[in-house]
Amino acid sequence: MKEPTAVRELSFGPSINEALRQEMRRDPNVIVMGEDIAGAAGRAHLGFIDAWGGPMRATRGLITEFGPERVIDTPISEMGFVGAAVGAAMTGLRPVVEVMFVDLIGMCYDQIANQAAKMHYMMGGHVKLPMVIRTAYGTRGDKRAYGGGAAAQHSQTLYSVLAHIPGLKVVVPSTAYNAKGLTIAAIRDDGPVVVLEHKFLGLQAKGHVPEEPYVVPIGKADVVRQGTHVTLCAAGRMTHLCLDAAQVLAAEQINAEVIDLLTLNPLDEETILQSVRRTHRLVVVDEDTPVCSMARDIAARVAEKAFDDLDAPIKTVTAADTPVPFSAVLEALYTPRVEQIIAAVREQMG
Amino acid sequence: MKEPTAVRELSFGPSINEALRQEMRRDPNVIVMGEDIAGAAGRAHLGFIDAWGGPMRATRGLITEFGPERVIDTPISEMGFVGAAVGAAMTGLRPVVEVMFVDLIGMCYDQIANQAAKMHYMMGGHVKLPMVIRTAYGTRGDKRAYGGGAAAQHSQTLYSVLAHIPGLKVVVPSTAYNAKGLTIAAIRDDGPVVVLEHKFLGLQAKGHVPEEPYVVPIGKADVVRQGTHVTLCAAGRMTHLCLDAAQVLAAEQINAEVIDLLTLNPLDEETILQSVRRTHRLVVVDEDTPVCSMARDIAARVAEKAFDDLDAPIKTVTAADTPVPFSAVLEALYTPRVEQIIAAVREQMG
Amino acid sequence: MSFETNRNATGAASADAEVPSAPDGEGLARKCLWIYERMSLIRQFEERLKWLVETGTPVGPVHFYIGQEAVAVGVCAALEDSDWVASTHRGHGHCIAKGVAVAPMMAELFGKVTGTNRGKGGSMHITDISKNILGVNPINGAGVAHAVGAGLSAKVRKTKQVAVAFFGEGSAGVGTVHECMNMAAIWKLPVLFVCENNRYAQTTPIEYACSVPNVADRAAAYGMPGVIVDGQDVFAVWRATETAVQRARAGAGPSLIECKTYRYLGHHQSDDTTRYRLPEEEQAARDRDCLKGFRARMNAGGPLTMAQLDEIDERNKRLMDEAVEFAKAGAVPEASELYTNVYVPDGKASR
Amino acid sequence: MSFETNRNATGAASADAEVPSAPDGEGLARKCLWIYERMSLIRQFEERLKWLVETGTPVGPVHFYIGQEAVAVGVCAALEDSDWVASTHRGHGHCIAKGVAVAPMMAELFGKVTGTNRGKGGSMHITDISKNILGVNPINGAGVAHAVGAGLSAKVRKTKQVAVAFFGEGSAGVGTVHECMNMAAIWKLPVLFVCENNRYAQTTPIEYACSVPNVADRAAAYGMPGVIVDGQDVFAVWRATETAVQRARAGAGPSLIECKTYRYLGHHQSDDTTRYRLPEEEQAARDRDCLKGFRARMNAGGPLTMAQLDEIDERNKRLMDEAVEFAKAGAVPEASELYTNVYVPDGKASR
Ligand SMILES: Cc1ncc(C[n+]2csc(CCOP(=O)(O)OP(=O)(O)O)c2C)c(N)n1
Ligand SMILES: Cc1ncc(C[n+]2csc(CCOP(=O)(O)OP(=O)(O)O)c2C)c(N)n1
Ligand SMILES: [Mg+2]
Ligand SMILES: [Mg+2]
Repeated sequence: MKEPTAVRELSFGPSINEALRQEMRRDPNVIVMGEDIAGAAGRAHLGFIDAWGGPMRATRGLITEFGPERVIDTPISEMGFVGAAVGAAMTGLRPVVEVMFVDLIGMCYDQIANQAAKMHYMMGGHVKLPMVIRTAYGTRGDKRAYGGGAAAQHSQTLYSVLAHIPGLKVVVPSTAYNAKGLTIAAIRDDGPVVVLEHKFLGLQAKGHVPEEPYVVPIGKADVVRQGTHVTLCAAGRMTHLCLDAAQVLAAEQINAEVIDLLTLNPLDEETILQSVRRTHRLVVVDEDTPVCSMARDIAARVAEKAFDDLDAPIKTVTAADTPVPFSAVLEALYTPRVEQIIAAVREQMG
Repeated sequence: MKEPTAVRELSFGPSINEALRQEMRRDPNVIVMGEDIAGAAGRAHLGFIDAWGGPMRATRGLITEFGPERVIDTPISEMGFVGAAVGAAMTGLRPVVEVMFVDLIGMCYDQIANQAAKMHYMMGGHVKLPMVIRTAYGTRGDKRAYGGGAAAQHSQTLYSVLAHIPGLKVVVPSTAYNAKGLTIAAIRDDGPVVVLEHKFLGLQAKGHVPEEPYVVPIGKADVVRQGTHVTLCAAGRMTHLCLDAAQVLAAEQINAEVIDLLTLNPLDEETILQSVRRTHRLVVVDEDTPVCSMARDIAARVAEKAFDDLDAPIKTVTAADTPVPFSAVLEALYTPRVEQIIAAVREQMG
Repeated sequence: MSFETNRNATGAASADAEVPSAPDGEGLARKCLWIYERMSLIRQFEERLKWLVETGTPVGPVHFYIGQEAVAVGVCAALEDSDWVASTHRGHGHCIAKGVAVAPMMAELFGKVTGTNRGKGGSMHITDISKNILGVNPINGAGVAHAVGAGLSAKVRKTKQVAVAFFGEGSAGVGTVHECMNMAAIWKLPVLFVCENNRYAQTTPIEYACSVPNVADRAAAYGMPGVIVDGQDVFAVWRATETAVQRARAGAGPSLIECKTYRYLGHHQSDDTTRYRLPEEEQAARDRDCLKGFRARMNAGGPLTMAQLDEIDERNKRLMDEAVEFAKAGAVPEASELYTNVYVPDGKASR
Repeated sequence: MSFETNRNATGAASADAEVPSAPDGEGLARKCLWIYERMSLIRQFEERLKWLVETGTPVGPVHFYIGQEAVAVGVCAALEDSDWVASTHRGHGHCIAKGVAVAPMMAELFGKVTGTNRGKGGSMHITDISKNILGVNPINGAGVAHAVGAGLSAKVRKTKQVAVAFFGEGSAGVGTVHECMNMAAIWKLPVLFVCENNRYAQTTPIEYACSVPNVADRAAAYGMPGVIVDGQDVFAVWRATETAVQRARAGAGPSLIECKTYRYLGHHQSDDTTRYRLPEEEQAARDRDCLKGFRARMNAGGPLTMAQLDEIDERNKRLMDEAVEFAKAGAVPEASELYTNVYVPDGKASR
């Protein structure tokens, strides 16, 4: 007997795990590959299998069901295996590769930005490229260095350099629910999709996740809180900061609408514009550093297209324009904070 | 006898060549390295030396003066030699590396964005990193496929993914004069600087270049045309498009100010803001694709900081949000055009 | 008579191959016809393109394959249609050898919608995926990874296909190639690493850029066989490839084949080879021309007559005339094409 | 008595090194003292850090070096202070071996301004450039390129320095390493490629991820000497390094030294080794512990007494007590430090 789906809760990693598992069951051409995504590779004969499962444990257990031919641990060779995924996607597979941390895209940026993203266009539309790149990003930023404190090369958000590239879809789940749905959507998409998974969503992401497979559509933002005075928009863990800010603001009779972007590219401009046309104010919150960021991208689009609707300048709240510092006190200051969002809104209202 | 400096004209490549040569004379720790930057490597004994000199011929002739120990042709190993430049810069040299085309930064993005850009910060300020990365970018975009037509992986602008990275300075010369001055400034800078050199500046860039070494300061934009009705701002070849547009607009009594950004990061926000506070209108022109672009970055900053000064929504004119197409007719449509700038201004004025 | 012109990476060079006797007489004649057809067609395509460039046709940057025809054709002679090939910036020869029609290829270079890539790719991306080509690819080393992916795909889907990665000796310096050889070796993928050693990467000679005399010397670093082949001898290339293909299809893993060859012309259309190569060297290479060599062998008792070869040349000339006509007649893309094919599958860019 | 425990990559293993006799008695005693001081200090640093982690001190992610001490110390025994070292994510041992003081190291892990990097780097960037360390660097393979750059710098500036690139056997899969070995070889740079083969990259065993049994087997692919050394034997490592250093300083180019070693603990502080390693294997490695081995050799006629070694341990224990006190006492960075050191030299971020 199945327990009623309405009450089943999952956290972030397990919901992605379920998405991968269900898609691998549905389609034998779906494979997963990456460093230590199973772990203890080649050691089944010693009784070892499935030793790790990636930083989010999202691939744990897949090898016991699907075997080492479809759950492929790789050497440390990001350019090589992301490139191999491109070739595999051109020849009948639907590879899901894990780049352990988004900070490592510098090792394989050519295969992502020059190859995967452009192949369909360069070939005049004559090839599909159904591949997914999953990667972990973000800081903890709340003064507890445990789990955070990974410093300048293991804590970045960096998604703006992915969203910049035409041809690449970039999605950022914020809850277990949309993580499963976006992952499934990404796998079913016939083009390359990057899925950015925040390392420290923790309890915030936990929630109801239906057992059956479902799709959260790529390219659609989600109005996760309705409001009238100001629009807050964000992605990933920042969405939860916006919700926290909205709650504080509510006590001051400021009624904030919160939009969870979910997809950075192609961006759901319409949902944002519609909201701003009602609220007349926008604060964009972004965990990435500010220069050429999604925050400023969105601000520029809205400032151009809804110029006459704006009652106050659009504010952006982003990470500091610095590398990610190690020290817990600095990391906490580096990362966008609820107070900053609240201050930005108050400034707009006052 | 020297000819009077006032009349000496140089074009783009030779002015960079002179900058490199003079700095190499001044400081024996300045070296240049890259693929085919001299050419015919190791063949002096056969009478071959200096066979190529890079896509802009900017390094031609250096090996005959400075020898193969300071003018170093590399194997095709971008990650390796850009990384070697990082190590060389930490240990007493001032390397100037050439990444043949900006499209190739995907091969070495980790060494640029994770290593060079962050080293000073990660080490708590205890190390300098005097290195320069020179790279060619851009399309011709004027329907003549010769020289253009390099398609999706050899025609990009891509500088937004460099400007995004805190710690990296990014400069874009537009004339032979500022190319020499910015290159010298980049070499003398104690941190990493990327210099983006447009492939097709041609005659537009040619002009008076003093023979003595001089510096065009990094971080300062240049008001290259004064105007009162609208501010146009751009970098590299796009600056010349803005000047062309301004000339056309002048005939309609629209007096455009043109700002040549010169440095993308750190951006000279002040010069732009001051101009917009006078003209009340801004069009940002950018050869890069629009998402998370410099164009939108600048638009967002100005829309926030000069909100009340704006009489019309800020417009951006950018490359199409597509890979660079091969066909000459499409490449011409892909690249920003003077008519688009003019149309954007007219819309703002009307 | 024997195909055995290969030498092991550590072995000594053997004499030129003689005219082959196997497969059986008739099969061999058919194969020789096929080989000559394609070698001659590549040569004619490139000669015609060179003429077009020199007379001012705007075809964008092109990297001529002239001189290296025996490599592409010798390799493809050992492949099935269903096998995969990943190409390089110097890719016209690989495409023709794998069966792409020259008319849409030429139309692509003219930037027409009738081109293989609807005019969106040009020389550096010219491809026909229906011929199982993973792309002509001007990022050095990038295509090697795609071939490894195709090999992985064949293994996972149990299709018995093999995948060939062409790459230049200069591109052997790229880290991706190392990563790929290691991965293909540990997973025993059906991949052939075919290094076209034409001695130069742009103007840089291999003896400067490579730490060992032969790229094939590196095969041992991946525990795979490495052979050196006379890349001017199409039979030698064919036979070496056949051996590697058998090994790959049997599940025994990848091989590295280094073909010693030469590009007659500059790196691209505007490169001046006299700045880095001796005329004697160029002449010596031309003296060992693969087409001439092929003719000489047929003349010396091979299964084809000179008349048959001349007829092929004539036919190819007509094919090239038609290809240029086709290319000229095609329409340039509509403006709207700029925005199509950005995303799969809905085909719309974000504006 | 001899240092000769190396074997060539293709040669057979030799017996454990005996207690060395050269250099002369007094010099040797001093060297042995130095070696034990540093090996013991690394061990104590890491043990103390492990205890701090286990008792809840927030030091961020850490990769313990315990078990591998003989590699870092053996290598640094053959270096001058002016020689360069590029480290990895598992870098505490390299830093201490090269002479970085443990107090500012510990302060760095505590995120204090008194840290080596002013608290901005943490374990994965802990460095003291004044000790000629190019950085602890958690991007696999990245530091290898920095060492090549330092070697190039030494060659251009004619300083006679050598540069050591430490890297794990897992990181040997990274393409950068290939590019770097090739470049160092063709330019005959004074670089030592020191592979610390501890058999695992996270949970991935080398026999899965590497296409040849030994990383040193790849030296031939770059025309450089490759030796395999017992990485538990500090004298063997020292001697092999000395040979490579001589070669490098003589201008004869790079070498590859593969040290067979073992990490006793998990990949990082929260890794569970029982999911991929047999307890017998772990025990066997611990049985060949480099510190125990060193003591045994001194006991069996070496130049140091057990009392001397105990005294060193005691001194190091005090050093570690002081280091933790120092780390605790330091101030956390001011908020303004977030924005300093972004750009060289003006030290200001853009806001
Ligand atoms: C990663 C990368 N680096 C540099 C270039 C510029 N480039 C194009 S072709 C070429 C030389 C390639 O030489 P080789 O691999 O020997 O092939 P060949 O041209 O001889 O066929 C170079 C350096 C590039 N396209 N990609
Ligand atoms: C380029 C890159 N890929 C992946 C990682 C994640 N990662 C960190 S350490 C490690 C294993 C490294 O193994 P090895 O080189 O053997 O060093 P060891 O940890 O054994 O000292 C991996 C995969 C990384 N830091 N950098
Ligand atoms: Mg070549
Ligand atoms: Mg290891």
